[in-house]
Amino acid sequence: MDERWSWYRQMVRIRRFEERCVELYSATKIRGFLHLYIGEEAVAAGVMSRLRPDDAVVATYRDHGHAIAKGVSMRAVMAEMFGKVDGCSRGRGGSMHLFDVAHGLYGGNAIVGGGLPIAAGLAWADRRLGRDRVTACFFGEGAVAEGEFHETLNLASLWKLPVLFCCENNLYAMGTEIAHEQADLDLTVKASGYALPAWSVDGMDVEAVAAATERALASIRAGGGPVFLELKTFRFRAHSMYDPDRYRTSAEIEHWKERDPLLVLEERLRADAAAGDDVDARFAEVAAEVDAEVDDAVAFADAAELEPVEELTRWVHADDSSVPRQEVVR
Amino acid sequence: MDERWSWYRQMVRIRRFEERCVELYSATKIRGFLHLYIGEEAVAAGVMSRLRPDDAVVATYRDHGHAIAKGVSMRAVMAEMFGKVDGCSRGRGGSMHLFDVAHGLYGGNAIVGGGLPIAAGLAWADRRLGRDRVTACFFGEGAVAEGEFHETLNLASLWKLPVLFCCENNLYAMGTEIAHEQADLDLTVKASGYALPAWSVDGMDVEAVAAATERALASIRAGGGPVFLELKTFRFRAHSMYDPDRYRTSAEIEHWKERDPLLVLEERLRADAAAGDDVDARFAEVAAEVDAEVDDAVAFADAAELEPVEELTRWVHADDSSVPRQEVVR
Amino acid sequence: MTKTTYREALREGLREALAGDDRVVLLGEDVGAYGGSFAVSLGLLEQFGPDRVVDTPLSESAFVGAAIGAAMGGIRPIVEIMTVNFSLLALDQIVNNAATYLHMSGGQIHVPVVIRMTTGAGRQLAAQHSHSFEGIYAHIPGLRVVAPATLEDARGMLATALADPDPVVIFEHAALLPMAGDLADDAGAVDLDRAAVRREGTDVTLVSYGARLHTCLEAAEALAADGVSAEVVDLRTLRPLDLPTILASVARTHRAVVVDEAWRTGGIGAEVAAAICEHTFWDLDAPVARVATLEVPIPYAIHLEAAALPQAADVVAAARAVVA
Amino acid sequence: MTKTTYREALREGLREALAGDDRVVLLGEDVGAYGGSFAVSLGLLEQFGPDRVVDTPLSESAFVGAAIGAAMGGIRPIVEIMTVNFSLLALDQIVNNAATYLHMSGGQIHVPVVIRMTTGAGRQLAAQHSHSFEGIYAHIPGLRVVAPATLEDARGMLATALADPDPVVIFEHAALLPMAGDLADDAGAVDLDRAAVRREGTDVTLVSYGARLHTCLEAAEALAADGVSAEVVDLRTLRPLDLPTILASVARTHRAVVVDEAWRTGGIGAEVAAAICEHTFWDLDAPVARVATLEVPIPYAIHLEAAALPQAADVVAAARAVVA
Ligand SMILES: Cc1ncc(C[n+]2csc(CCOP(=O)(O)OP(=O)(O)O)c2C)c(N)n1
Ligand SMILES: Cc1ncc(C[n+]2csc(CCOP(=O)(O)OP(=O)(O)O)c2C)c(N)n1
Ligand SMILES: [Mg+2]
Ligand SMILES: [Mg+2]
Repeated sequence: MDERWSWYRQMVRIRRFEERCVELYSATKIRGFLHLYIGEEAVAAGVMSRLRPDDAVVATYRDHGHAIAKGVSMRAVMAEMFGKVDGCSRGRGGSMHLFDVAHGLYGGNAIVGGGLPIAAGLAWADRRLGRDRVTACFFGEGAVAEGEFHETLNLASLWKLPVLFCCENNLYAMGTEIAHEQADLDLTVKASGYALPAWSVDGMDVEAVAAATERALASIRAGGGPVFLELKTFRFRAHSMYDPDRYRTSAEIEHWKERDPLLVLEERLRADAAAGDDVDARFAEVAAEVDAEVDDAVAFADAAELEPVEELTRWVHADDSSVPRQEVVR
Repeated sequence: MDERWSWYRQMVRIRRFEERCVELYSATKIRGFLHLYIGEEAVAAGVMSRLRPDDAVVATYRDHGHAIAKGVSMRAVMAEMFGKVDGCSRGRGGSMHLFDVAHGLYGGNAIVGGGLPIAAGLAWADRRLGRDRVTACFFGEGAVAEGEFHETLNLASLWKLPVLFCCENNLYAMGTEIAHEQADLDLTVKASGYALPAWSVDGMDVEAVAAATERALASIRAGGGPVFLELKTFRFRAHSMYDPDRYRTSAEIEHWKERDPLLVLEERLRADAAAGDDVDARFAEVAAEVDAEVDDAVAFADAAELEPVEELTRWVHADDSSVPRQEVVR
Repeated sequence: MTKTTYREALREGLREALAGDDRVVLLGEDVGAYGGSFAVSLGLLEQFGPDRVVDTPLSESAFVGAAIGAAMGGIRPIVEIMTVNFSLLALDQIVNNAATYLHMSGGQIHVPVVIRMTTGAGRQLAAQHSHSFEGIYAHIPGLRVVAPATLEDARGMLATALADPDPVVIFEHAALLPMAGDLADDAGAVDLDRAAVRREGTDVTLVSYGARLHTCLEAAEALAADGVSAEVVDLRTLRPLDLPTILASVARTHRAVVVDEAWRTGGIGAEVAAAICEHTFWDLDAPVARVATLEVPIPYAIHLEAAALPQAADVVAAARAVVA
Repeated sequence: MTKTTYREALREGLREALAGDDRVVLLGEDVGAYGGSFAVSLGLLEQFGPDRVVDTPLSESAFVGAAIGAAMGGIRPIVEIMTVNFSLLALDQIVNNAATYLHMSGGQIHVPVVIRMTTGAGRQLAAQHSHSFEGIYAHIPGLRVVAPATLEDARGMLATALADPDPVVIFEHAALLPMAGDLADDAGAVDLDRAAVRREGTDVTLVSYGARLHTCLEAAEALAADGVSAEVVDLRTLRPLDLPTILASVARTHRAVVVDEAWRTGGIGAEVAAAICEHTFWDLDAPVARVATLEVPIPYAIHLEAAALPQAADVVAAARAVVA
């Protein structure tokens, strides 16, 4: 199963990248809010493995995993978090706003629920322009309580838009557990109220995620309209680097760590191994390769330039707008 | 069945009142937007007949029926629409904003969906203050698409608030038929996604409405949390006096008129009648009494005073606020 | 020349836009079967079909957001919000997404969406249907905000807005819809960059936009009878302000009255007044006066509504005080 | 005197409010188990329990609307919106309901709700977490809008806001949360009606509020070294503006610089500048200057964010130009 190795590599890339981010945050190379995806890697890796390169993705502030799995280079992501002009958003967005349209990444949105209408709109444009493309929209279970969730699922279903709604249910919205957030804990019941297919998936199992995505995409591409996936997962780290994580017990976290998506996959890879295969050596090889990639990204970000301050007022309006650019000097 | 007669009178009161409003609108005594409830009277009459006088109501711009059935005097409602200071909102609100807190009417809200969070809040305050009160919140099926519907039903269900959600499904939101508004036409399915009881009721049958309300109130008062009622009804008139009603066929309207809630009830009253009872005479008697009441309301409204312009800046802030009142003269 | 109305001029602008470019779509609540809540889009569904003239559910945030996303995706949506009052429900999408994506993405994401809405009072619709929140939009970098006050602009601003690479918000004043007049047969796109001097004068500049332009023109007439020559400037574009045109006028007249229908505190009038003072301070012979709506929620009763809104008499009084 | 911080002062204000009146509740996203997104309400859930310190779902419109309804129903909710950026999602409830019900109902419905939110930039949170939309709120009749810039005000404004019969919006500046200093042991309610002169001076008045007050104080220090004596006025209340205090200062100094963190066009600074010009025109020796945030979405990169925000050096430069 070669694909297992490719998923594994992808997930290790996200994990190691973020572990490095933690260090770099402490070293104040990265600032602002930093939301880690550690523990949830199987979701991005699984979904993206079934999207086509030109399919679109709308993500949230917790978007490193999506960017990396969608093909954005680690260099561009790391430089972004360093606030450098070579970052994927020229250092203007930071961790929460990774954009790379060339790779189909229509940004991390930091307003909870704010990306959902955007995803519906992208999909609507695709249909009108006859582009055979699906937009995958990621959001947390906390976002399900927002009005935008409701309005967008209804609209997308009514208009049969090619959107894959990916709800990353990690059981907490910052410090609020899902039981304080949702009247009905089964999110697929709610999603079904919009007359669309809604399935619950083990988000710690990359293969289950990929399989569900494949089924959903087939239905969407066949014109069946949007599909809702609830991806049951857990974040191993605090909500953001600011969060002391007072609201969860270590027992709960440890319990979920037993289902670490990397462990789950490592076990399968071990089981796959033919007698004599040195799986551990391959794990170490992947780790070394990924570490080299992360090192390279950090070196690149470190060496990259800052955007000149004169450029600050560029792209408030398009370059070809008649609106005059402001001078930066006040 | 004395109550049948009392429902009947209530519905006739609303019907005749509004028929007079149409004339008065043409005569430019009433201005602004005027949304008629004609055809939907069984809903307000049925629900209100089971509410207690001190229960609270939050209504929409289509609120004459609710005000009258909740006990607000026709005089106060008519004077409001005439823009007079003796109106229930001192002429400041007009048809869309009837307020009468003494009768538990917390206003017609003219932002579609805007009243739902308010109703939840009233109910929350009641619970915190230990007041045994239910808040009935009315809105159309169009409002079900708004984010406020979703957010409020979730919140009310989570917090088990004493709210009766009354969705007046008249199949159209202005000119938009429900099939263009809702991905799933069965609104109780959607409402059930919030883990609350949700029933569909024949909104043309006042007794069915009253019975469902009674059952719902029992559950709410017992601490069971909110209940959602879908009241299937139809408006016989255009959306508002501005609306040429281009989007419905007369066949559809005629079809629904066969189930005119007044006709439905008249038939039962005829069936109730003992031999020798002159039911028609009683109908005529009700009509005459109601017409007299409407005449009186019109005369009252006509004779009433306008609010002095000097008062215009009163109640921007409370009378005991330290914020100075503005002068009216600019 | 053809006799037409502001409403029809808006409609012809929409018709032309839909006819001229397949990527253009019109969406919003009741733009289709109903014909538009103010009958602006009447007949367009019949002409262009339900794929181009799209009735949306009552979901301001989602359908405005979807229009923003669709613009990002390469089509040219014209999205109608019935009134600016309801637009508060979509404000997050407009401010946090439409206005920021281009800058925040480092120039990658263009959002050529056109957002139309009615604004204004004067029809006894009371406190949830009568307010003038254009100032909120004019505060937001990344947006272009315009307000047609004439038939030409009602007819022509849409085409220019659609050609603009960035989000444009168009405020149509509901009380102007029945305004009738003549329009050139070849009327079409108009620029969005410049304010317009609608009447020349020498003693005082009246600065306004939308329905209150006509209040100012009425006031100027009354002032003329009195020997005061008022110049009337129509802002046309509320963001960015065309300061050169405004300041040139004030440099000539040395006096200004700013008139708008928003509440005075923090309305567009505040910005215009502040900018005039900032730039032409030494040319001014009197402080800039403001005439605005009284700071109350607009009431239903006609005499109260009228008292709340800026009337020609108020403008005349303010202008007289300024030239005194 | 006790050593404390702005954050702790806010917390003590909340604690006192909850302890003093059973009708008071605190609600919002993560005010409870998490301790408040900025740790302001840390420990209050433990002290007052989940009926008084209430975690809400992510539903800004519904929980702010519910707080408004609850205030109508007789309890005294303090509702926290994490940041003003997200408050756009609740703006309809605040503007169309909280601010209008009393007037529109003819005096029947009182809405004594307190709405707290953080505002401001300076922490590299980029374009969806850093904006200063206070001006939108200050435009709305029916609201009272305040912004504590000092420990005393952080500690005391809440009590006064709760005692107010009308809706009050409190803007807490996120960058001030760690600000440390001494607070009187008996610190408590402060008035909400008056602006405060935070430093006296004779040559120029610097008008500001929130975090930018401290920028002005820093600038005043630098100016003093240069022989320019700057008076610094802290607005404190953004609606209604305390014009008498502002105007009295400008009448003394004859020059003013208005400093705020919103975008210049149509921000609160515009209103303050316009009002000063209107009322003290003949006393002014120079046009009122404005120092504001550059009109861009706030970027993440630290050098760009710093360049976008008004800094003490900008205030100094503006003040020098005004007194020149
Ligand atoms: C509209 C809005 N409200 C609040 C916030 C603050 N906030 C950021 S993330 C978050 C929790 C979101 O939880 P969830 O949707 O479950 O996503 P997760 O962080 O768990 O991935 C909150 C409350 C915000 N960014 N936007
Ligand atoms: C937020 C908002 N959007 C749009 C409108 C304009 N509008 C008023 S009533 C209405 C239709 C509402 O339909 P429904 O909820 O079904 O109630 P009905 O009028 O049928 O009773 C619309 C679109 C509004 N008042 N508020
Ligand atoms: Mg979550
Ligand atoms: Mg309806």
